[in-house]
Amino acid sequence: MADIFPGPDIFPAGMLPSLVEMMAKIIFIFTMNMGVFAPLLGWVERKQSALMQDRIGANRADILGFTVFGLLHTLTDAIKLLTKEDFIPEGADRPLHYLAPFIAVVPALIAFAVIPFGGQYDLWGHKTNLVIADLDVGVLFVFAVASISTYGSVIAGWASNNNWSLLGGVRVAAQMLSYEVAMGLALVGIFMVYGTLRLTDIGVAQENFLHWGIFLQPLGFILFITCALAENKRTPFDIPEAESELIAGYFTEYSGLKFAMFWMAEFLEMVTISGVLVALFFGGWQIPFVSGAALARLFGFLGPNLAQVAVMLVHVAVFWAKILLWIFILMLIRWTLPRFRYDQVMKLGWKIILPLSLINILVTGLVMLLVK
Amino acid sequence: MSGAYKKVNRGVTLTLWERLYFPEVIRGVLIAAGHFVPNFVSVTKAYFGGKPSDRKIMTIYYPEEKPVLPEAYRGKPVLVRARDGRGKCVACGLCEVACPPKCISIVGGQREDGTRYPVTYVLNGAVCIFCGFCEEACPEEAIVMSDRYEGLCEYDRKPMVYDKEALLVPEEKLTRRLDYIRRRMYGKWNY
Amino acid sequence: MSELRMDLHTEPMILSMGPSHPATHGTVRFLLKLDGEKILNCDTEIGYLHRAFEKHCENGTWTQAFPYTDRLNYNSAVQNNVAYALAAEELLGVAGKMPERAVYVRTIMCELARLADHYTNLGAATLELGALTAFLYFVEARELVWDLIESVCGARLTSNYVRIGGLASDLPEGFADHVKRVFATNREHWRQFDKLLTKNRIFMDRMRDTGAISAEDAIALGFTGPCLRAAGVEYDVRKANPYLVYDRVDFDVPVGTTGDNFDKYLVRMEEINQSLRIVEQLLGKLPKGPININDASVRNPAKEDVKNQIQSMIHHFKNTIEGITVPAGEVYVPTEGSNGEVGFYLVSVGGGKPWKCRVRPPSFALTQGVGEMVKGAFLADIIPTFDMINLIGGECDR
Amino acid sequence: MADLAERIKKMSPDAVASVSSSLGQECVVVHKEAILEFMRRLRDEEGMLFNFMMDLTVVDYLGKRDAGSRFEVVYHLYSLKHNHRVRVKAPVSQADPAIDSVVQVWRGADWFEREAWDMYGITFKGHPNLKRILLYEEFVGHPLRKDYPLRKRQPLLGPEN
Repeated sequence: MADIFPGPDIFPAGMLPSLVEMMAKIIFIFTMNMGVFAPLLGWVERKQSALMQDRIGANRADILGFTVFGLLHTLTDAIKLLTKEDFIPEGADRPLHYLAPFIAVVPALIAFAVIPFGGQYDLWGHKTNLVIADLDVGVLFVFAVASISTYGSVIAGWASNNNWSLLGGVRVAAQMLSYEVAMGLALVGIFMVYGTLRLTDIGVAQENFLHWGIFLQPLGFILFITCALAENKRTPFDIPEAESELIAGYFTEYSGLKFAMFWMAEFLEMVTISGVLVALFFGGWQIPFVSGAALARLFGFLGPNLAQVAVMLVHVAVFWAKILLWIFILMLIRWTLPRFRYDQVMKLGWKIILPLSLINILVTGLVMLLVK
Repeated sequence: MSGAYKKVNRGVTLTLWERLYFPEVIRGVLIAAGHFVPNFVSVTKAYFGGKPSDRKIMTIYYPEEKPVLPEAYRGKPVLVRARDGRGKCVACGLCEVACPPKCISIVGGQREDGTRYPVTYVLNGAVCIFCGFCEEACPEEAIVMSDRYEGLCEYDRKPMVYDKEALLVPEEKLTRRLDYIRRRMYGKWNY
Repeated sequence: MSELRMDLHTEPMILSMGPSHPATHGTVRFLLKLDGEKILNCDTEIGYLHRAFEKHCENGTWTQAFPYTDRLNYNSAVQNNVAYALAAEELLGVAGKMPERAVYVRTIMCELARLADHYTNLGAATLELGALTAFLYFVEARELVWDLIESVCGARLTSNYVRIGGLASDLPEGFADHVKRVFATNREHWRQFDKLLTKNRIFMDRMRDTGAISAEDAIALGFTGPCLRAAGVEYDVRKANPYLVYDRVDFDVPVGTTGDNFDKYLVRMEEINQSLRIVEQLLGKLPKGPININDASVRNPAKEDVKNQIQSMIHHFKNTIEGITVPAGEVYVPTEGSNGEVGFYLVSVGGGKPWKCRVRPPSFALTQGVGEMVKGAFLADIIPTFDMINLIGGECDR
Repeated sequence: MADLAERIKKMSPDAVASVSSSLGQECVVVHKEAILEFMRRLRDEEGMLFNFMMDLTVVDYLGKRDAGSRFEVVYHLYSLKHNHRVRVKAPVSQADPAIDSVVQVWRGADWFEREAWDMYGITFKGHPNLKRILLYEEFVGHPLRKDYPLRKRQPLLGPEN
């Protein structure tokens, strides 16, 4: 039995408290992402785009007369997508067609395991670290998992036996490959500056405001955002599912629950990307100019343990607030910019962003040498 | 008068600053946010007690708020019922002839006091294109384009064929349109 | 690269960008032969919105043709009404005797219709390139112009406003300051489109050097309107042979240089400004007076006359039942629609029904050029190219 | 402008059957055999330069004229440089409704001629692919002819079974 379980360091003596803590964190992240954020983003996308475009937006679905600003529309979406006929086109590769959405959704969720949504606190003598898996390869894990979701889209495009989805699938493959390379290189600057890949250490290093990633790596930030948008297939890089060209690209032949999966995958990826963005460039759970210790003294009157709980809650709240802010900005970009053409995306990816990220690495190296 | 052919300046040379994609992402986002913030404020203000007119948004909450229709609006054609309860239509058949898609059919008759009236007056609402030619042709101002646009669609065509009873509307309700016709459309000073 | 292609066995993919496709917002079908994303050959198939316009007109009286002319270029219905009315009045020989106010109001409504059409077209183009917010700003500007048209004609789209020998109704009270209010907001919107799109690097990459056509090809294919002017040819019917009161108004006509989509976009954006200018000048000098010709054999007389004078009643009944008796003859009157030259060729053999009522459809000639403009381009280039010629199903298929 | 019609008559007297001008518009009636050569000269002659073929349509004078010239193919031409217009008419008989195609002169005539074939049944000799443009291939008859009844029903198309 022992060889099945991974090494002892994951399960120190007295497994029960750390197991409970692990499960609590997983449940918290799963409910926050899958339960709250995905449906919430459906509503945010509708309401925000409406207000941006001088419209009113969703306000009709109501229970007992309460429309709750249209929030119930996401409920109706869920009901609609669950009850719709789950249609597999004739001539399509049935198992692959069925499998593709799962390959697209699951990685988006897993990638969030590495992102710390809070610092280190000792509650009743038990040190907790608010991250599900505190891997020291941190960011590389995110890239690895993100590239798996590419397979989901490509298989969906190939298995649907439809010219449009085939074109969509080909475009997904080309775009994702070229931008994963660029995304990886864009973040090398951050690793050089903080000297580690472990996201929690980067979070701790960003305690003082001036050490936030965005100030140390502005060019890296711009490149990363562009590649993240391309990874997430959102405008202006949404050429795989360009409505006006390829009808709905690789998920043209999907309906019902499987379509909801692709839709969910897109939102989850957006949350994950905002998470990585906030964790690396905007100080994760840190509040500018207010360090964790200062907060603990502020809540001192509550007694040591409760103070730590209060600080933890504040940090988690700040983290999610930053993520919401970034989702708002990503949505703004989504609605205002026109879409690239296929070859322009490739040209931008290989000819502009890749060389720029290499230059960024060079410059960071030089600056760090001078500083040392 | 002056004014001639003027070259359009396509040479919109992008400064290096604009050649980068990023600045005009910011400009686009700022314009969109410029609409978002005032709308967001005005919607929340209107929601919590403010009047709907506080909203600067273009669209309205349709069933609760109705759009303001201009006088010239051409809705469902209706027969005018005079104050004494009798329809003004004398079954002359001009509207039947003037209607381009031929959706009106009349069978005329005579009352005992010698005045003519339509025994049956059928207007097929499914075929009518709301062009207003019947109103223009009618010498008696008996058929008029009301400003009714709601409840005209049905799930099958039979109820859309209106008979005389479904078309008759008392004159008091149509004064706005009747006086518009006299003032703006077929009045003497228009010639 | 080419020798690699030699032994690589690839055959082109046949793709039908069918009648119901998000980008063909008219109803048109492109049969594409694709080599990967590059278009080898594209032949266009139209006719999905054919409703026998001419057969209808030949079987109705001269006045009953007006609702059918609304449905030609349904984005700018009033322009078709005016074009048909001008041709019919030319045949009747009353073209010169039209009252001043009627001619001014017709020009104003033509320019408002042109505004609505350009807003719709540019909006649809930005929508299909992905900039949804810009689309809705265009739609908002169009909504305000449609309110203006609705307050005058009674309907936003199917205006049915012009009659042979005059107009259906006069301008409502307070029309001038309603126009002032609308144009103020529309100019503000115009600045926002310009800021959002004209210097937008992505928009320019998509529009520049795609769907280009040279001046000679444009003339050979029969292009007219903004697409011809974008190719650098200086031809606008309002300037070449002015009709209505276009010779008493000063306005510029924008002309492009290379004829690609970006030029067509700039030409249409500038034409919006010019139309705003024209309407404001016309409202300034709008004369008082009647809007219908005082000749009962052409235009139905006033309702009181019909009741009181036997002469007017006879004319009213005859015009409605048999239609206006137009003397035998044929005429072709060109006017500048928003897509190009809209000319009506009317043939009359005497009597109340037109013998032939032919409209010269500008988007018919423009759609013919799509196959050439798109050959060798990418699949994604069809979208801006097809948008910028502004195919209107009703006008192209008649 | 009446001299324009005269100049056209002098240009090729054999092709022109008659010349007229009504309501200020020039109109030239031409024999259908000489149409291609005549149109090429109209486009290229120095004084003419009709580089736009604005419209091509057909008028069916059933009952108004004898069968010999029942149809009339009407071309509307416009010259950008001289800013003048002309209407060229070529009568075509009911027995042999065919005329040379002018696609070599103006490429734009391609679709207009296909529509004329579709609606009136006039065949244009030398046209690259003369098939129906507005109606579907299996449509029987030419609807805009005066002898085509208004309420005629077409055979239903459907799967063979």
